[in-house]
Amino acid sequence: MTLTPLDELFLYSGITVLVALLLGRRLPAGWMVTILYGIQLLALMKMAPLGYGGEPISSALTFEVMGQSLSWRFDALSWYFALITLGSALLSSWYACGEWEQRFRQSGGNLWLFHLAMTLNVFSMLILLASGDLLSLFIGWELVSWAGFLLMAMAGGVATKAAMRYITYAMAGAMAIFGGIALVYVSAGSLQYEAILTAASQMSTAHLWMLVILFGAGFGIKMGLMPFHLWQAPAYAETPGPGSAFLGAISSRMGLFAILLVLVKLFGIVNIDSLKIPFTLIDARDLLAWIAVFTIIFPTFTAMKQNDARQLLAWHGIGQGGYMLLGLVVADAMGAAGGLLHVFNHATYQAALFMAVTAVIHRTGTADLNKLGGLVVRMPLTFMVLLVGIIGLAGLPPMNGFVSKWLVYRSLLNEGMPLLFVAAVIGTLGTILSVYKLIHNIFLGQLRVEHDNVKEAPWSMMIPMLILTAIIFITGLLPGIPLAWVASVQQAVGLPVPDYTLGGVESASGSLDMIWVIGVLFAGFGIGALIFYFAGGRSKRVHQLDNYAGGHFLTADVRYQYSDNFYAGLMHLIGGWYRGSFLWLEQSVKSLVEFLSLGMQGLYRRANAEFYLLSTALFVIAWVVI
Amino acid sequence: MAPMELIIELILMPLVAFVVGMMMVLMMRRIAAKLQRRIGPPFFQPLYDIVKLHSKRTQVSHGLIHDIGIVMAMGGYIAAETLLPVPGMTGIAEKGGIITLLYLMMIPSLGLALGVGQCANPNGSIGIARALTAMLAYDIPLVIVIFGVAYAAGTTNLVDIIAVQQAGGFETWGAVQMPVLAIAGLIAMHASLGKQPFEIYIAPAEIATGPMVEMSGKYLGGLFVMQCFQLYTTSVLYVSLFLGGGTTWFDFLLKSFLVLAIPVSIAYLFPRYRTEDLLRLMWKWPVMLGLIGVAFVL
Amino acid sequence: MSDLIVLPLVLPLFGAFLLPIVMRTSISIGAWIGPAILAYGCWILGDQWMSGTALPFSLAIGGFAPPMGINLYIDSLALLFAFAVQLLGLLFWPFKIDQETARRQALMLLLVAASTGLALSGDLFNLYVFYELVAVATFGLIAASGSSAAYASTIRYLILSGIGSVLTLLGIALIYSQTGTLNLAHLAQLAPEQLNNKLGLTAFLTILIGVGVKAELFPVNTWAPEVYATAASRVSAFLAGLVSKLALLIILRLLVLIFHQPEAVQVMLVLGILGVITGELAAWRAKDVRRMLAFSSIGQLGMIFIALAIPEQGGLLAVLALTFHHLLIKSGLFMLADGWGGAIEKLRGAAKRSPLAAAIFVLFSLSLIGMPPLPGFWAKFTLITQLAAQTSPLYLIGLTVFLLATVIEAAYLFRLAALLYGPAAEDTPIDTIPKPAGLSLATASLFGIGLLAAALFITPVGDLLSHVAGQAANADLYINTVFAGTGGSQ
Amino acid sequence: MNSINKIPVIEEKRTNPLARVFDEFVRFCRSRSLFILHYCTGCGAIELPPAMTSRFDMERLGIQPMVSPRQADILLITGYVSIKTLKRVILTYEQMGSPKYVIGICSCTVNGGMYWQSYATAKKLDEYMPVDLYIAGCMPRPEAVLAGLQKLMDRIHSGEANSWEDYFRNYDYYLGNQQKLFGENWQTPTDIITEAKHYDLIGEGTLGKHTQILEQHQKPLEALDMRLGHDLKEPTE
Amino acid sequence: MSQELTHWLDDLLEEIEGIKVRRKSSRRVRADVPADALPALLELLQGRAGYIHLSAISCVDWIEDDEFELVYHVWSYESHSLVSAHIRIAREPGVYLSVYDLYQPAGFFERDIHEMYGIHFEGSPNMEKFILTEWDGPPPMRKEFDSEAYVNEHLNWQEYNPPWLQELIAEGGGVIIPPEEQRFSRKKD
Repeated sequence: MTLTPLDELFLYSGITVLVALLLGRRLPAGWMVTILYGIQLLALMKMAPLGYGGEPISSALTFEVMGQSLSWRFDALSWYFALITLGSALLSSWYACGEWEQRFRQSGGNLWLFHLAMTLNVFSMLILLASGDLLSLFIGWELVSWAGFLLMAMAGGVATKAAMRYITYAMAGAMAIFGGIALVYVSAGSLQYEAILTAASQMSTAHLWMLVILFGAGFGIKMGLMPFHLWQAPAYAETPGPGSAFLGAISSRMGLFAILLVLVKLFGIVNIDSLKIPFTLIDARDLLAWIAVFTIIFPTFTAMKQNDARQLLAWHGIGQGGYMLLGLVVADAMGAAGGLLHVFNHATYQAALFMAVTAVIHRTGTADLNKLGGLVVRMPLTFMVLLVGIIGLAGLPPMNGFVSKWLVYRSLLNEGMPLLFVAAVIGTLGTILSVYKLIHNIFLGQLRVEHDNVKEAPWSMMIPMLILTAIIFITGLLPGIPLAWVASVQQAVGLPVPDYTLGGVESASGSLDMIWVIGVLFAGFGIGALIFYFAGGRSKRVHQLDNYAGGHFLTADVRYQYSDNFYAGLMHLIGGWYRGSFLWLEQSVKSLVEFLSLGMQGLYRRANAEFYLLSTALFVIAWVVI
Repeated sequence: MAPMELIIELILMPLVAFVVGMMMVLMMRRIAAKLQRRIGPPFFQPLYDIVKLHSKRTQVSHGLIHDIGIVMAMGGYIAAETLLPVPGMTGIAEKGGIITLLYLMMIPSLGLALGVGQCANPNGSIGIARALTAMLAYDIPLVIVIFGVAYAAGTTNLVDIIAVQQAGGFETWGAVQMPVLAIAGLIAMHASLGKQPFEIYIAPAEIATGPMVEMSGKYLGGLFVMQCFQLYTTSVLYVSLFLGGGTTWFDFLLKSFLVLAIPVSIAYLFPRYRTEDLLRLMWKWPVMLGLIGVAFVL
Repeated sequence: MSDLIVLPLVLPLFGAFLLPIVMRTSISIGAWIGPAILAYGCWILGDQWMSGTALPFSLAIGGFAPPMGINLYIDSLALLFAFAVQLLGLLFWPFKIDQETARRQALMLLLVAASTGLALSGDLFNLYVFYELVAVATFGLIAASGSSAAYASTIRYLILSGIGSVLTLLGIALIYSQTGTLNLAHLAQLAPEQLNNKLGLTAFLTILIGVGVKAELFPVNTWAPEVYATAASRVSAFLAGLVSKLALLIILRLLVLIFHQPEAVQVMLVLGILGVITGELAAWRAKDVRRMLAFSSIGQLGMIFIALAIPEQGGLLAVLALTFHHLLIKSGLFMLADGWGGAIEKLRGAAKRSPLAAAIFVLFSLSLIGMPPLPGFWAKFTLITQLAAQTSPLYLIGLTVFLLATVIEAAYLFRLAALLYGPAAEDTPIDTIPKPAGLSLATASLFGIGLLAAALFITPVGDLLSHVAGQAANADLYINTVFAGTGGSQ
Repeated sequence: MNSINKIPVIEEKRTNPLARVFDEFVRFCRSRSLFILHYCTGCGAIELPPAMTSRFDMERLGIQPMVSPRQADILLITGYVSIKTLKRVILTYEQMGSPKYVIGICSCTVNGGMYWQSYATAKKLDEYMPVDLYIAGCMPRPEAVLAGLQKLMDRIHSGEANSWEDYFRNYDYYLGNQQKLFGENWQTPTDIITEAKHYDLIGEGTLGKHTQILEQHQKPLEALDMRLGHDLKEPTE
Repeated sequence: MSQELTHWLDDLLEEIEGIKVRRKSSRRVRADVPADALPALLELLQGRAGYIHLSAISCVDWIEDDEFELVYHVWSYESHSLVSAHIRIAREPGVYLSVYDLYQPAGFFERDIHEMYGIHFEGSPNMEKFILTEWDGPPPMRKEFDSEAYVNEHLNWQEYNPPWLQELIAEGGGVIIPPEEQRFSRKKD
């Protein structure tokens, strides 16, 4: 059988898994795996025309099982997501090997299992992305959730607990999807996309409602949408460094890929739009929009309260997921483009941020925001990476985060949804506040005495971070490049396509040209620097203890830094609003199961079993006779 | 828009902004003085202050990020000016709409936040924490107002919004079409100026002027320049959103000074709000007014 | 050649009674008789399967014509079950030599003989006799483990299955009073006229509950956790793995051939759903490995009952898939439980002690939950699609319960897996953590290999199962072969 | 204790006319915009609020009260200066950006005033820091304060008020007096000597025997410069 | 306060032997007590007479008869009256026992007196420097300490003799008491 490019990709990915499995014990395993990721990326590049509107490439490998046929193929949508997956995988594993690897092995971490889990994750994600029909989609989905479980659980202790919680959620999601697939199979006769497409149009609304709920809930759990988001933050935060960078960047976006594939491509936004929730004026699309908006607001403000840098970033991962879904659900040209572009942008700066935080942990040993401070003088490059990352995360002009958020806002503005627009802006402001807390507590303020001889992150960790920063800035300056891929994805999925230029988006009702905006911004910085450096006299650098303290003589042993309970005023007001934010939902389900199992076990303790036998026999006969 | 002409505009607009901004600072201090039955500073006082600050011989810097913070503060506003159309010059307003302008106005406060962070002074950090909370407070009504106006005009491009308002002369002014939104916008603008009732983050008594505690010489001069730009940008934004921008330079300046006079005169009559009260106030009245206004517009 | 089929049934019976005598003379010879017989039985059945003669054929015992005499009906399903009985008997053979060996091995042979009889016999009364024999043999085997708890659970099991047998007898008597015959094929011919009324239904239900005792049907399976927890793990593996399936085979035959009323199916569905709910939830709280496995097998069998409730050929495929999958998994897990018997807490950090056993456990639980490449997923998939195809809401409830059950199953199985791979408890040194014994580990890994093989060659296995299900489903093929063999029906 | 003769250092005029006009303008601006440090050491401070508020209105002279020493130009020493407070006054003085001016209000700063006998107050302020202007009076009225300020503005305008350079040029003299009062290991967080080197304000009186005493026990005060630190050897923990 | 209470107080005070009680006014009582009887008096007042508030301990330096006089001012909230207990201790060892266990505020008063007069109170919680953190000279409040001489020796004066002052002095105005007739240091003898 001829090896199509897709098969090559699978082949290389399989080889990477084998290499990690067999040669994982020896030291250069990290580098070998990284190189293999590079080869996989090259294989993906061979399918580049897909990103620019090419024809889908199908794989030669097909199965015929129990009357179901399984096939795999790559189209623009899967190519786009595969690009992000392989990109973040390559950079995360490059970040892993080198000094971090030795430190991880010394501190008792199981390096072989780590690389194996990463390669399994990538391999299962590629299978999921290439799924040709609903059954192979489900198979890929299960593999991804189990590989994710392996990566999360390997760190032991707290990580295993978080992974256990994750797997219960994931299994619930998988079963919901499994139920949905069964229903679709019954109504559409077969699980091929084409058959479903035709069947979707004439489905009864009740049937369609059932499917939307099942698939929405199933994929929503993986994406960490509002009611099911509790597992994501601890799970991603506890995974060892590069693992959290990889998971944070792409793992929960698989849920978005599946929603895009199933809800948008197969069922089509138009019939989802027609689903009216009885006696309320909102329909399914608004429901999804409101879930997305709540997913933006609550996790962002929970992130603000976190005292651990990784937890803060993980909570933001959930929040940003809300933007992507919001963009997609608005489903006009700009909104969908914004949502999809946000997937790419978020992957870049989330990975950069997690790597920067891991570098800080690598050097200082802690990620607790109250035990750090003033590291900008000792780790300037990591500071620069974190700065670029948080500008991207907050969505401010020079970086790429701004472009995708601008598109989402534009679409909300065009569609005239004020409450959604305002809620999204509240999310952005919340992000700005909490990211400033992140960078202030780690890098600004007084340097602690024990961090005086901290060194900059090693070069093996620094290079991937710098590459990511470059990507963030370039895609911010020239959003046209990713927008081209996004446009081809929109075509593949059947959404309207915006007319994009290299600098941004042209449209009658207000356009964006990032090259001009950034050009003017840097011109402004230039003039500001001119005034500052030439108009003013010379300035002298002073020691951090030479500071105004109301006439008090500052000494090194007294800590002169404000980092604990950072937004006291704000927390004072809204601290009580979202104590557990849906924690009660999870607790209630768990206690219900506990209670029921108690009852059931009581049943089996009954001594007089015979009484049961007779009573059931009589009951059954009576029921039959009458 | 020949490139040469564009370059001139890109240089001229910030300069105009700076001069008008200084005049606005003077007006503010004069109004404050008159309210306290004082004579108030001479005409060129803001200029004297800025020149004196820039002519200081010894200045204290706490590191590269401290300097970059000030540069970003000034540079951010200079860039924001070019997005604000003034009579006769539109700069690059079409290239990015109101949303871009709103974000560009956030960059200076974030640049300043970074600079103050490096000063390693808790007074500064507390000030910045309060400033960002205040930003969270006043930005929500501001965004509601901008949504209302942009939706009414059907575009985010400032030039078109002004054109729409100027089309019908007085009747089609934003304030006339959407009075409720105008009031909400006024309160939000007042808070964004960070003047008296809402200046919790410069509270001299508690946190020694917050962010500006470690700013000597040219750093403080940079912040004074930023203050001029801030006054100019906020008032001109309000004018172009609600009062139909300026057809001629005279009525444009008249409108912006009048618009600025209102919050500034209110400013010196009220004691300072605590952070929670500021949040509660800004999330209660302007947001409600804004939503009602937007409801009308929809 | 076809007459040799009787031997796997007769030889173990003969061996069972011969063994005590031989044992008294010389232990060494006695020890080898049992396995030899079983091996020979496997060989015959395997040869029969390979020779591929026209499979469904009827064998009249002692030359009497079917309606009068007893006949054995061998189709691919029965052959498969019989072969499984012989093979598992061999695998779970109690090799331990002590003074109880003779009795235990004899009982084992008796159990194997009776089970083979159950699988093959074509006559209702004959089925009842073998069912009784199986019951008796199980009492003996459970009691053989000698602990007082075993005795207590055996007594409770004795009472329950005693009542169950009475009910079955009642049902058979009803059928006999209605139709005057006990031969399955003949009954299949007469059923549409005579048994299609209320009385026929009551007969079926009584038999259902009677046999249900052994098949761990909902209300009557309270004996299962005690028995499996206390009996020797080899015995409980054999019981849980195979014998409960044979009881199911009886119900399957009755459903396919004789009873077609919808109420019967609904009752089974309701009881199945209740079985799943109680089984899984009780397993969530179980603190002891064997008890957890017992509850989980109750839950699985509940699922199989749900599958049985699906009328035509599709349902049967799901039943068979689930049955054989559960057979493989449960026997393997019980084999692991041989070493890891006690409280779950004691297993903390067991993976370090025996990584192979932990890996097998994870493989089995993954397949039980339905991880795609493994056969468990395909079994669930067939069941799910069949259930979804039904129209009545009861089936949808069954579907949701089934899905929720899987989630709970995943939770408690992987809670145990996390415990295994977690850090050992502080004070216990590594080598004091329990470890599965050599032999049982070998058998468990054998099952593991079987599972992986099934996963790799899933398509051929799928076709085989659908062929078997197709053959078992059409009743008239059954009738013609039985009567064709002995010249026309009365 | 010979008080050294302070040579009035008048700013030398720059040659080309444009620069001179620019300097003139800068000096004018410096004189017209003064920020007073809101630091009330003694009883004389009560005179300042009336000077700022409506009756006497300092702002018309371009004078504003500022909170932090970094932002201020004028340090008002109002009233007696106890030795304890003198430490904080010197710290604040050194934290101010120059050109900075010190005005001693009330006679206590001139020669100890009514506390002239007290063991706890400093008598002669300009031993410890260069003082531009004294306003005598046991709490001079606001008019006197304003008159003093106007005099200071004229001196700034004419360029005479550069006594702040004197602190750098004769730092050893001032440090000696301070060490005499506060003991040998007296040190302020601001490193005046490196500052003098940085702005090349080193005079012949900057370094002397008192500064040597300071060097011996001075805690390191050089700024934390940004460095990657890859060259540092691994700290031996 | 009614009269009978005052009688009650007098009988109470009589219990301390060697006590001299003088009633300054209806609510002021002065009690002179020998040094070792003070704790007993204070206990009595605090325990049975409700004088629970020690407002101050003051000290007088009688340099001529070489003694320190310590005055303990004790108040009662019920009878709104003050008892000031005067004791005399020798100046030389300058040591006395602390009443911290009876009245906690005494810790500060004793610390202050220790700093100013150099009296050491055993049992007082804290005897370090209190207000004069920069002062390492002798306790300044003692009479033998000549503040002005210290000032002359350590600090120097501002020769403030501007031209306008000289004209004033020339016309006979200016300083009323010329420095020569100043009481102490400027005397030329």
